[in-house]
Amino acid sequence: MSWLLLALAVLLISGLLALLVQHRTVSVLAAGGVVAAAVCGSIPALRVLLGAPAESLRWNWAVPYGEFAVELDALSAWFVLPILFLSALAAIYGTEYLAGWRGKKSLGGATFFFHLLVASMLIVVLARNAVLFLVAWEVMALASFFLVTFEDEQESVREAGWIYLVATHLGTAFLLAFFLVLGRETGSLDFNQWAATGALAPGTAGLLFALAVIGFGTKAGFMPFHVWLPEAHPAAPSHVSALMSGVMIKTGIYGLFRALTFLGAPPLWWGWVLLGMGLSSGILGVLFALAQHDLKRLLAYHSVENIGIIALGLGLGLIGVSLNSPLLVLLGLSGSLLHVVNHALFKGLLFLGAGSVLHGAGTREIDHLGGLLKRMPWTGTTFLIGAVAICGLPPLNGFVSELLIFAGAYQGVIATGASAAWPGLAVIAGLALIGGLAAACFTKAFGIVFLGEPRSEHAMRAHESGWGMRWPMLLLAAGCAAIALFAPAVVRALVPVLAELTRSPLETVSSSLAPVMRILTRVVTATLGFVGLALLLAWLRNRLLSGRSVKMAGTWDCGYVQPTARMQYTASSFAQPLTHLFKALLRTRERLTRPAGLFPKAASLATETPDLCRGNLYAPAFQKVSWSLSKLRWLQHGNVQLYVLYIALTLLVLLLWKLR
Amino acid sequence: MNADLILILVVLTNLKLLASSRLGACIRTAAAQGMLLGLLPLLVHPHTAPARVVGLALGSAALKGVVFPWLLFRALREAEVTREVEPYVGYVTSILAGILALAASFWLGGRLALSTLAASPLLAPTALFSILAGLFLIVGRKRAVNQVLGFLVLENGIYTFGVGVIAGIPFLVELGVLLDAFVAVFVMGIAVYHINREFDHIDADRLDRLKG
Amino acid sequence: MKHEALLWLVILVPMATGGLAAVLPSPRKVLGTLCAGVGVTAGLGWLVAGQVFVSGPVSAGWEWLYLDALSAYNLAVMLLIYGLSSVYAWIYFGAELRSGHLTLKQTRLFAALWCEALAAMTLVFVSNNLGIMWVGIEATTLLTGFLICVHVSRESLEAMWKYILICSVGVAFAFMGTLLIGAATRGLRLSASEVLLWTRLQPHAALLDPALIKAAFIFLLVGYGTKAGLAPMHNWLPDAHSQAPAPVSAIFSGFMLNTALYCVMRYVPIVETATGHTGWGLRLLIGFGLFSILVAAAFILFQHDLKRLLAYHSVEHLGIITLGVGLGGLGTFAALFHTLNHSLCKTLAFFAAGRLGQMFGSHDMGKLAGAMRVSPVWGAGILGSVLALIGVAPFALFMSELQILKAAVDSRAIAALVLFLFGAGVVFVGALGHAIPLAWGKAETAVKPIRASMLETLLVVIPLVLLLALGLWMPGPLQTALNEAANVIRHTGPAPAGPLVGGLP
Amino acid sequence: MKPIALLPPLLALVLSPLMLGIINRAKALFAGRQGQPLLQAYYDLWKLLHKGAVYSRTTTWVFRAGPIVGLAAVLTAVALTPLGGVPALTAFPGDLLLFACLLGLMRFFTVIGALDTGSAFEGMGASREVQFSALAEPALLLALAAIARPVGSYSLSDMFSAQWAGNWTQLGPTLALVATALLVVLLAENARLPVDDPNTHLELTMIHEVMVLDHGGPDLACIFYAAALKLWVLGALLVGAFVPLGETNAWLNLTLAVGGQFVLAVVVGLVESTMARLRLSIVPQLLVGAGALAAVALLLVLR
Repeated sequence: MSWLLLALAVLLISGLLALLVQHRTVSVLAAGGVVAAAVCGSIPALRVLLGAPAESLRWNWAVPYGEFAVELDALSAWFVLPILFLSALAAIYGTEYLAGWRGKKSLGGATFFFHLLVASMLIVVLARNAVLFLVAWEVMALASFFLVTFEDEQESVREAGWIYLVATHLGTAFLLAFFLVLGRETGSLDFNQWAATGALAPGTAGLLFALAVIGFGTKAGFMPFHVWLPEAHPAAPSHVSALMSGVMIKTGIYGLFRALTFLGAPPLWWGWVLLGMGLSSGILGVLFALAQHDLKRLLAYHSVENIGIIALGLGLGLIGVSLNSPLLVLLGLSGSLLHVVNHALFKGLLFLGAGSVLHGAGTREIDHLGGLLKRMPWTGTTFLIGAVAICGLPPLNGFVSELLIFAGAYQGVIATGASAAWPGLAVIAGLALIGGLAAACFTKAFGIVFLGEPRSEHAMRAHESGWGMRWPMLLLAAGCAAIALFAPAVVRALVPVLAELTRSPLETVSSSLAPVMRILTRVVTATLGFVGLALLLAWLRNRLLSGRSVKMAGTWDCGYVQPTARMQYTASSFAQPLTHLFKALLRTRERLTRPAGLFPKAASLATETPDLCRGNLYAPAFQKVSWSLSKLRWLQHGNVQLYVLYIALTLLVLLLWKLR
Repeated sequence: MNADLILILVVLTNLKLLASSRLGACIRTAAAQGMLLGLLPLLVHPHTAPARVVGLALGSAALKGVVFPWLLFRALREAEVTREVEPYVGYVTSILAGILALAASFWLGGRLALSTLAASPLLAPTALFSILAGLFLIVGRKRAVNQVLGFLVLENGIYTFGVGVIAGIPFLVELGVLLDAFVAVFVMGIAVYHINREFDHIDADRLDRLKG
Repeated sequence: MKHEALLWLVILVPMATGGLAAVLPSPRKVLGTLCAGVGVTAGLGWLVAGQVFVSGPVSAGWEWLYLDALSAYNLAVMLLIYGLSSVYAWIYFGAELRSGHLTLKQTRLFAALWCEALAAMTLVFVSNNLGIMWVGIEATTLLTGFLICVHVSRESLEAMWKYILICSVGVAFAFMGTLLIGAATRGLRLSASEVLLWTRLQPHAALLDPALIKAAFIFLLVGYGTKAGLAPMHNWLPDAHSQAPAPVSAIFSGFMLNTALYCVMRYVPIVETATGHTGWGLRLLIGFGLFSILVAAAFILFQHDLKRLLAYHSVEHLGIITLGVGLGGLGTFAALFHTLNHSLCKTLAFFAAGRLGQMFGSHDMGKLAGAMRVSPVWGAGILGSVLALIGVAPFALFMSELQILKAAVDSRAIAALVLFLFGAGVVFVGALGHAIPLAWGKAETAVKPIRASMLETLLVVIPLVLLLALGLWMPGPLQTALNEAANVIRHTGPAPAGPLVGGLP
Repeated sequence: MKPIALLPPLLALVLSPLMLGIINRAKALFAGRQGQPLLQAYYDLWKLLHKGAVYSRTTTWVFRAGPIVGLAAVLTAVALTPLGGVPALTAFPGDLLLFACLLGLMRFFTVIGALDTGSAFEGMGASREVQFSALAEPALLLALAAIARPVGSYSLSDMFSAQWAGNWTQLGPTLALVATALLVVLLAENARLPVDDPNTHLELTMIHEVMVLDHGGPDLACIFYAAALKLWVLGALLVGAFVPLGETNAWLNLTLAVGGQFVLAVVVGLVESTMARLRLSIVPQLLVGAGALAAVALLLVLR
């Protein structure tokens, strides 16, 4: 634990120093501080995941009901590691990424808030006292708000900042209710006591569950509470987007896991609620991603999708608990937890890649890009790895976690009795659809951005980023491969976490996890076989071609004489069949001017797909509220006689009413 | 001449205030009311009339009967207005409302169970009625002067209550109260003066730039 | 005895300063004297307040002056705010003097009224006699009336007229209430000089006539509530706050409102005991608190004028404090804590609004945009204070609001919880929507950046740092002070609010 | 592992091109033509393997990697496919997911390979491919789930083991539904009529063929061979679900299964010669319909 405290201290001190010093030193502090903290922090986290007992620490904290109670148990450690790893890489990346703003903006401030964000995320996953948790939670929101509004001179960025802080704060309101009600029921604000106190009244537990799902779901980005993601992620500097999308939204998932350990045995409907959330988030998330042509916005919607997948796993796990079928529980939970880490890796990688594109080509508009793989080979290759991983395709990590969740679903399907089969059916159908659509979306993202011919001057003049930005991407790509390669080991590291969540001894968990291990070993062998085959074939092909004529020519243009870059398929046209298929959900706005006449002049098609919930749920709700509140405004009519009348009436009413 | 008579007269002055449109008349009526109330302490505690009661009586009589009217007339001269412009509530309606208010205050006075400790059963109702009448003047009239008058009447009501109901309010407090009433009216007088100089009118209802 | 002398001095020093300031030859001297006088008063006040917390209530002048934990706490906070505001007045009017917007006469008028108002408010806190307390409030109203129109303009006159008329009427009701309290005391044979002594009423509150007490409390609540700006009696408040010079607005919402609310708090224990601890009075407070929060929310959403926005924030926060007192238990503690937090935060907000107003030449938020670029210091001031006002952690207001929420949940006042959260949510959405363009937006007319002096920077940094510190750490002394003060209101010995982790109320 | 377990992969490697031959021959017969020789596919592969290559200047290593990755993926899938009740080389619960995802990977790389050329036509084909496959995937997995439920295992080798294959007595209607769904998936995934037209020369109507316009030589050979294998493995699933097997004799079972594959090829040819290509806007309905069939099948066994 002392190591973690050291990490926190390093973060805060280096952050504060960054406020005082000048350019160069700032970048040193920015990267060095976080990396050092990451190193310090990982030590105890790894120790705990390898089976060491949980470390905890309680200090008096002179705040009513507050106590600086932190504990590093397996669950916390599982979230601490990705936070530290990704933060360190993002910080390194950030130093080069932000270099362009040197002198124009206070990088010291950005650094300070970045470090504050990392520190608060750590405290959030470590805290064991409600007040401490809430303060850290709010600081996290505030710090990320200031990071999101880094480019505050842009209207859109300010708008995004507003939406983000409002959304997260309204979410916090539900959390306040959650913690306070729980505190009233148990007479304490201490997490360990909550975990200890067993059964709540079903009604109360249900209410608390609902509050937790809304409160934490807002941070995690469950549909329909996701509205802030597609706004905030594109607005933020890319390394911050990576951090927010990679790990910050996971604190919501952590909160949900933690909350579930307080609420006792889950009834079946909790699982179903999470499945519903998962399906809506997953499918709608990927559909909206498909319809975007802003690269970072697209990635943001994919975060919604992946959070949905995580929710599916968690939901299966809960259903398993309520039907007590251990294998279902383990598959669901481990899949969900593993996907948390996987998503941190490949989404971090993808956002860093997108940032590199923005940095090198100067635009996020997919339709203005193209042919970047030649100009930015490193970014392109790592981005491709991230894309394959996020589509859940072998031989990378996304496949492993999705395999576990899928396996859970099939486990449910073949289980005796229909009650587990229904959710299984839902998950299989949903996850298969999500997978297919995700593949469609990332073939589009990668294909249009990095392949083909440049579609604009921007893309033409794109340049590769420096090593400061390459290394983080390379490491993350390596991480994606490594998790797939060492899947059994990684899942074994989950044993203490699962034991803690299911409140069963380690041996039981590891023994009932044995079949899963067998699956994973086979999978790894098969994927290794695949890689071997691919290499072998590549070698063979090159052998065959060696010494034969290998000519370079123009792309076969089907007899058309002058193909131009503008004739290529664009992101919009590529996705059009699918977006058209789901237009009922997407409500894409099209502005189409058709070619007319025998010798048609310019024709154009512009599409934009605004968020479904924001447009049809929140905006109307906000309008309704403000409308009804505006009815109160005649109170301040400006006429003094009227004001005195209010006073007199208030007095009389009270006298007549209260003196009975 | 006993307390009840004075109280009845006070009620009548209130009604007169509600009924009359001429500001001058209103001010004189208010002055008369002030005089009457000045006598009140002497009559409420006839046998025990220590120096401070007498002093209080004289003080308030002088203040409300002489100083305030003088202030207000000055304000009127400045503003060169003589009568209330079209009021929110017509005069006949005002009188009817006054009657209703009178009934209400009798009922409320009974509700408060004050009569037992008051020197006269009429006292609490009269006090309440003056308060209501004062409020009515403030809310129902447009000229700023009328609102000052209304406030004055309201103060009178409270004063009536204080004198009649509470056996012993410490002298200091009573002085403070008188002082405040004086300053209040004084300040309002000055305000009216300023307003008139700035706006060339003293119609409170036209002071409505600040809203929302 | 020395402390009794102190009690007298706390009233007399500002009076003397005011008199002196009214005759000094140069504006600078006037303002300087003002700061000095307020400084001395603050020193004396803190001294005696500290004495109260060390060794119990202090009383003087045949018990007519009396300072217990509650009043001492309020006095201390008030003096802090007054001190800060006086320094700010030096800066603010200094700027106006430089630009020739302020004459010697106006400066003198301001200084005199400023100090006399301080004396009047101090009188409110130190007087044991509820009648004198009322006199103090009324005096405050009349004195501050002219502070609003130091610069005579149509708007300021209108604001002053409304302020004086409405508050006089309201406070008149408060006096009616005081009289009724007096009437209710006939049960216990008290001499004329004792009738309204709080220290006499409090112990025997149980013997008072409930019906009269109820009537009295209604009059008092409406009366003092008018001065405290509780909805629906708040209408004077936005006008006065928006028209008064920034330092005046700062003390208006920084502490004048709380002074009036303090008077209500004084009566709470008496009423509660007299009505047999049925929570009759507390429910009234909860009602007014919630209504104020909602009304304020409605107006914050649509506000265009920065100072009016802040004024409505005052309505909201006074509502929150009232709600806290109404919830009782932990709520009372939190309400008093919130008083300090809100005063600090709101003064800072008005400081920033005032200076920015001078720089941009308007308080209209349409023109007032991009403050961060024009003046980083004051821009940070306004953004920080607004964020704190809408309850963002780790500022202290988040803590006190959290405690008030907890009080609501613990006393199962779910409706209060929901309405409070709803109102706070609306305020958050609305105010943040104003704050972001205010800080970073694009001003339609370019204003050249202005460097802030060291003193200004301090005026921004000190309150913010205090708010942060209080949000993350509550000093033991402050905590005991709050507890003792809260116990005066609760009048139930030690706090009922359950076992507290981290050693608390 | 019994040596016989090596047979399914071997058969796949050797016989898969033959299926293409059979389909073409069947179509020719129906058209009353004589048609290509049965082994035409083998000749084509041989020819292509001896050619050089022409690459577009637009392309990158992704274009070259596409065919390789595709073939490697489908070869790995072959190793997961049981035939005629003989378990696959490697079998484990959930291998069906690896199977499906490998096909997905193959598709992914074919598509980005197509986009790498920057040709409008190949972009169009890629766009259609991802659309249809996204809809075909749920159908496939649901159909497999419908078989997994009664079998009580979700490993391909168990699901298509001898005693369950073509078990019409116990789950007749289910099997019929599943078989239909699988057939639709097979046609769609292998770019066959009525979804795609393998041997039109009008790029605008093609899906799979248009994606490989720019490939040539060994790369094209990889693609052809991969396509044949893909047909074979999906066919193996269909046949495994469809053709009843005697429990005892593995050799007999294998023969039956291979026969089944050839019959399937004939059926495909039959479909291709009797049906016209569907309008592209109708295809999604067909695929979703297949998914619905599979879901219904699952509901039947849920009881």
